[in-house]
Amino acid sequence: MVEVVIWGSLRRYTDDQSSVSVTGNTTKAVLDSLAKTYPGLAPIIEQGVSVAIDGEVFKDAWFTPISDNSEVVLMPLMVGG
Amino acid sequence: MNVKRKFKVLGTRPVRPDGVEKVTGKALFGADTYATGMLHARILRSPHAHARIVSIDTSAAEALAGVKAVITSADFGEVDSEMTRDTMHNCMANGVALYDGHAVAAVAAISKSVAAAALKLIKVEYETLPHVTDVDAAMQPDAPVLHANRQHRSVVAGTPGNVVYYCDFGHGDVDAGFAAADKVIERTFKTAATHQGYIEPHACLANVGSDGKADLWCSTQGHYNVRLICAEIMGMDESQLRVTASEIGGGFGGKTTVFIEPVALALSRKAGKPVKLVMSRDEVFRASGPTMSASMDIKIGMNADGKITAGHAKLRYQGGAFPYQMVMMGAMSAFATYDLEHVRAEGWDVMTNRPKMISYRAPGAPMAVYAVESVIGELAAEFDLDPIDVRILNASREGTKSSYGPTFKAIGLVESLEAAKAHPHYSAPLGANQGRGVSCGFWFNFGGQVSVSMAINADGTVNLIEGNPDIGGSRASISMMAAEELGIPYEKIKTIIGDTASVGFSDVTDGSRVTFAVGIATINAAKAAKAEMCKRAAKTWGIDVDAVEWIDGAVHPTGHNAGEFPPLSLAEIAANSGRTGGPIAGHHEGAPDKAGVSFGVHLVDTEVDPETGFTTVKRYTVFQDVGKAIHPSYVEGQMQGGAVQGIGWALNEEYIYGEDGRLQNAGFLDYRIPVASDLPMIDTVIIEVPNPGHPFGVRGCGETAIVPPLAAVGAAVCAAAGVRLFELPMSPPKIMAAIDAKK
Amino acid sequence: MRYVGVNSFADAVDLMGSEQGKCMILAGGTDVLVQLKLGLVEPDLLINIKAIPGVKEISVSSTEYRIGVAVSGAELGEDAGLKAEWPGIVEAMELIGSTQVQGRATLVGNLCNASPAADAVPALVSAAARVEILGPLGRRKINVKDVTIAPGKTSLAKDEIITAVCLPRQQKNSGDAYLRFIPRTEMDIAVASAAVNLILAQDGSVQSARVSLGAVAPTVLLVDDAAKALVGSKLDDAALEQLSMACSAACSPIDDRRGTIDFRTKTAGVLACRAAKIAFQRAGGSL
Amino acid sequence: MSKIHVSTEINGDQVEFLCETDETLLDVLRDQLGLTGAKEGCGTGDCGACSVTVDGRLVCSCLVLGAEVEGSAVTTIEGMADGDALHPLQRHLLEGAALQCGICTPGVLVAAKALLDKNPDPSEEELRYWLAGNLCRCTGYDKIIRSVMTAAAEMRGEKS
Repeated sequence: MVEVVIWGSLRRYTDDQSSVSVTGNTTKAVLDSLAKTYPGLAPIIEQGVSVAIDGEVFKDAWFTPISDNSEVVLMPLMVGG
Repeated sequence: MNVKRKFKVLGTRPVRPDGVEKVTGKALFGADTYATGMLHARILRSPHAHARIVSIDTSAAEALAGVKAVITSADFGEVDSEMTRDTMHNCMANGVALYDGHAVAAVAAISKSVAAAALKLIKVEYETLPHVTDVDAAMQPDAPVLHANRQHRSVVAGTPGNVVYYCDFGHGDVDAGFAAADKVIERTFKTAATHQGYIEPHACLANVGSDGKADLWCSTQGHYNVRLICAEIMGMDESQLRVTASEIGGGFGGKTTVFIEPVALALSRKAGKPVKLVMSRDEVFRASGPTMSASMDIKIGMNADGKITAGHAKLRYQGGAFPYQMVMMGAMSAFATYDLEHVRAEGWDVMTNRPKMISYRAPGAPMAVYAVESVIGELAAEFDLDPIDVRILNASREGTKSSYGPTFKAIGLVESLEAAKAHPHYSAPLGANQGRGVSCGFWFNFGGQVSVSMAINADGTVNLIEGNPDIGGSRASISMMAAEELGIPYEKIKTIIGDTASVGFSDVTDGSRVTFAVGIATINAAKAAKAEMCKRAAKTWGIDVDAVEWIDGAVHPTGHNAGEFPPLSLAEIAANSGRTGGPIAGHHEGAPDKAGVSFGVHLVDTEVDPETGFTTVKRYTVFQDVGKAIHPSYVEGQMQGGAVQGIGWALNEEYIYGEDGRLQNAGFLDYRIPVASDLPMIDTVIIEVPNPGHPFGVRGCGETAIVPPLAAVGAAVCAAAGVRLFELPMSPPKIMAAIDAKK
Repeated sequence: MRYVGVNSFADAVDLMGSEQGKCMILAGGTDVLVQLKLGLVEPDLLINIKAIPGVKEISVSSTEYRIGVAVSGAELGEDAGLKAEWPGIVEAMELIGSTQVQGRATLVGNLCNASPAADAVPALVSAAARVEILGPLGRRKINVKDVTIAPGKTSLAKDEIITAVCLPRQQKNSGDAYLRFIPRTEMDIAVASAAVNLILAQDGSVQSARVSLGAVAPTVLLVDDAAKALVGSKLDDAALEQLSMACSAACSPIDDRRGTIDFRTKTAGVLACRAAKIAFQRAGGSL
Repeated sequence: MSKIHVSTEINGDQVEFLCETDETLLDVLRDQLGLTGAKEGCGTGDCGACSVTVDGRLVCSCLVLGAEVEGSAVTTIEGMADGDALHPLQRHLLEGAALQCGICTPGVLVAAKALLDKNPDPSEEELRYWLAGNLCRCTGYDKIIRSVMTAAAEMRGEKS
């Protein structure tokens, strides 16, 4: 299981948990199980999110490997100038 | 990865490849191209902040001799995606004019003067509606709502309709943190909307053929993005629309979307001729994206030793006439510079009757960091602590769990703070009415999609095509990285920006990503070309490819073949490429991540005239971790330019709206960007803590520099004037009002 | 819009008189072209007066300087004699716009644009400058002070044209100065401004003074009470305090994108004191 | 609307053109004569990107009517280099990385040259005030000022 940290305003879709455990060994797999387990997150994930894995931010990248002891943080899709 | 490696090209300061064209006036920017039979277009804009468009009568304009096309929103079709539909309706109002300057119709005519005359013949009947331009007013339950039912699901039920997005970041228990503090300060701040202020107005030349194919030349930070949006709006296949990015006269985020391109395309399609459309400066201010204005509550607790116990930010951003999501960038940045046990940042994005915001250099971060850093400065002063010491004590470092979630890898904030503290600037004496300010700043930096194609020419030179417009010297840094990787002189590389038909997709030039992402693609393209050249050399020598290696621009035999054959240089292999298997090239398409966050520290001295409130910036030094400076001059240039945009934001730049909801300062006369005589030299100290995510250690550097100046200048002005200010810009009337209030 | 270049002021007056539509004069053009660009004016006839003989000249007699209407700010600043005698006027003119604008902008243009914030006008008023006007009935001379009657409006008839600015020769032991406040160091319109012209008596005290203020009322003010505050003094603190109060009392500014009523009112007093000190030292006084 | 015939000299060449009465010199240079080095950043004399000289005097070409340059001598950025040899100002701005986007660069160069023609040894303050009408949004002016000062020193024959 991978522990995923959820940002505050999404916690209402995760029964107010700040982090949740889901299965998956890639970002895509983890996001899919997040959306499945917590359907409220599905539209957010569909819109596009970033995932920080062990401190490095990945923007909408499906196949980045994730191991069970990785630090995984869900983040909004970001823009810059 | 070998970040300690000795570089031959990186770190030198060669002349940029596009330089001669730019100093001789030959470089072609957005408005510098002309087509045979070209028409000139103009846009009619709403004089009202909010008005229903009852009717538009274009018949008189159409009847004017020389007018070839007139369009309104009726000339645009339906689009599926909500985002693109908003963009289209921002380019041309759909039934309701949502802000002063919103486009309502456009004409194309045989000359500029005919186009201008035609505009006057278009009769628009408006029914004015109540308007709102202030963020706090727009959040009131009785405020006029710009678009019904457009709230993002993040918004808590019952929130007034202009609030379109809500976010909440952080960890720990801020209430417990405040309870444990020796002192808690809570302040409310306001910052004005500012404009990116690029000197080149938006400009394009569109040519839609009768066969449905189209060419578009435009000034943009991302021509693939322009293609994506315009193809959808025009109902075209992407392959049928070729977009070429002109030289770009500044963008700073403001050219990451479209404002006029769909209009020019629609006019060209209707007229059957090429159409040139160039914004006037007045239009740039009224109808292209400024950044957000903000209203913010900041609460921070600190112990007497300077340790921050908790921080809580509430950010309310005003972003104009359409739904958007940008406050999250501010909420994530607000406390990113500090290692906090208890931290929370909430944000609300709010619609108003103003032009739709678009990214401006580290969008969302400068105002949030201004507010947080101002309170930290006030707390440090409260305990009589050195402001840099307090920041070092609390600074984020490798292993810090950031305020937005992830744990930082190697970062250079402490190094930047220590460099600032040790710098002679920090200990230099101050004169009468002078004050010193310091602030940290942070930006994420991105990677993203990128394509690079590299051809090794038979004469040993290299052509490189990439897909990101060169906004500040990136052709130079890309050429340098190619030269470094290939082991050939910089002068042998020619880098060009390809159009959308000549190289693969590339994301917009934003997020300080180009040197990082295009750099990685360039290195990988070079590696592919080198691998091919190794094969050719091995074949030439009749040995196995595993028995050769690439060293310093040449293939060498290795192992038991070492010394058996004289090495073959890139030029020698290239010269025979026609005989050894054909042209040699390398390419790379990818989406590199791990861009590496960047931190900076700014130090500034100001002098405030106690009788007029006039502020002079006396001395300014920028310290920034850039990972690895590829071309140090252009890195310094980013640091200097960002600092000066921040100075403008802090002191004089602002969108000023009247009671009527109309913009009162749509020109460089009264939208006051810094001029040469306002400034001292901007000193720079480059800190290099390599980004572990890049082969050369590169971090993005373009955006971070605009984040610290607001609070640094704010602290310096407050110290010089002996007052506290909580609002930007700190224009002279505001400074004098504070000084008078203190008396 | 029709465009005509004329070779004499008389031709200009004839054209202006016979024009049925709106007529504008092109001297420097730095206001007219901006207004055309922004669509603020739509003249039917534009008369270029730069080819009229003498308009680019500055002449000096024993009683006055006569400055041609097409003399640019840059040219004014290059006249060493004028600059030495009326530094406040030259500096005021040179504050207008950029170096590029200085290559074109003229004193008379600044005056006829009739902005309350015109930089050259307070300095001209404090110098008691006059303008020479030609109309169908002949020539007349009026004080610069009487040219502007409201923002954007002058007292000239439709068929009258200014033909020169006449500056008296500056007296011995006299000096002038002009200061304005802008939020930046350059490229802005005055938020408030003050010009002071002083003549000192033998004993070094102020014998007579003229103080004028810009951007704090619909037209440039000549503030008699401010002058009175200075006369007889050597600019001691009390006199300066009185000067400042008199100036602030005379102000009736507006709140707008460039400044507030309160800020303009106070700043006018501050600027008057600072300008007075400069003028005093230029007149040979010591502070 | 009848156009006005104008004969003038541009960068040393005799040139004739027809212009509308309200057409600016900037529009004539760009739209008719193919000289797009002068840029329109504002059209109101506030940014300096359209700087040229008319009879040796530095002006914004957006504030000059095309009709006004009859019989004048105009110089633009296109006339600055001597064939392939860059003017020292051009060379030093390049070497000093004094341009990022480059849109203000032609105007800055024309203005800086006008200053050095008049005053070969300006102070930093004089230079900053002279260039106050040339807006640059990218560089913070630092490298522009340094490069012009270096070029001026070289033009005076001083060793750098």
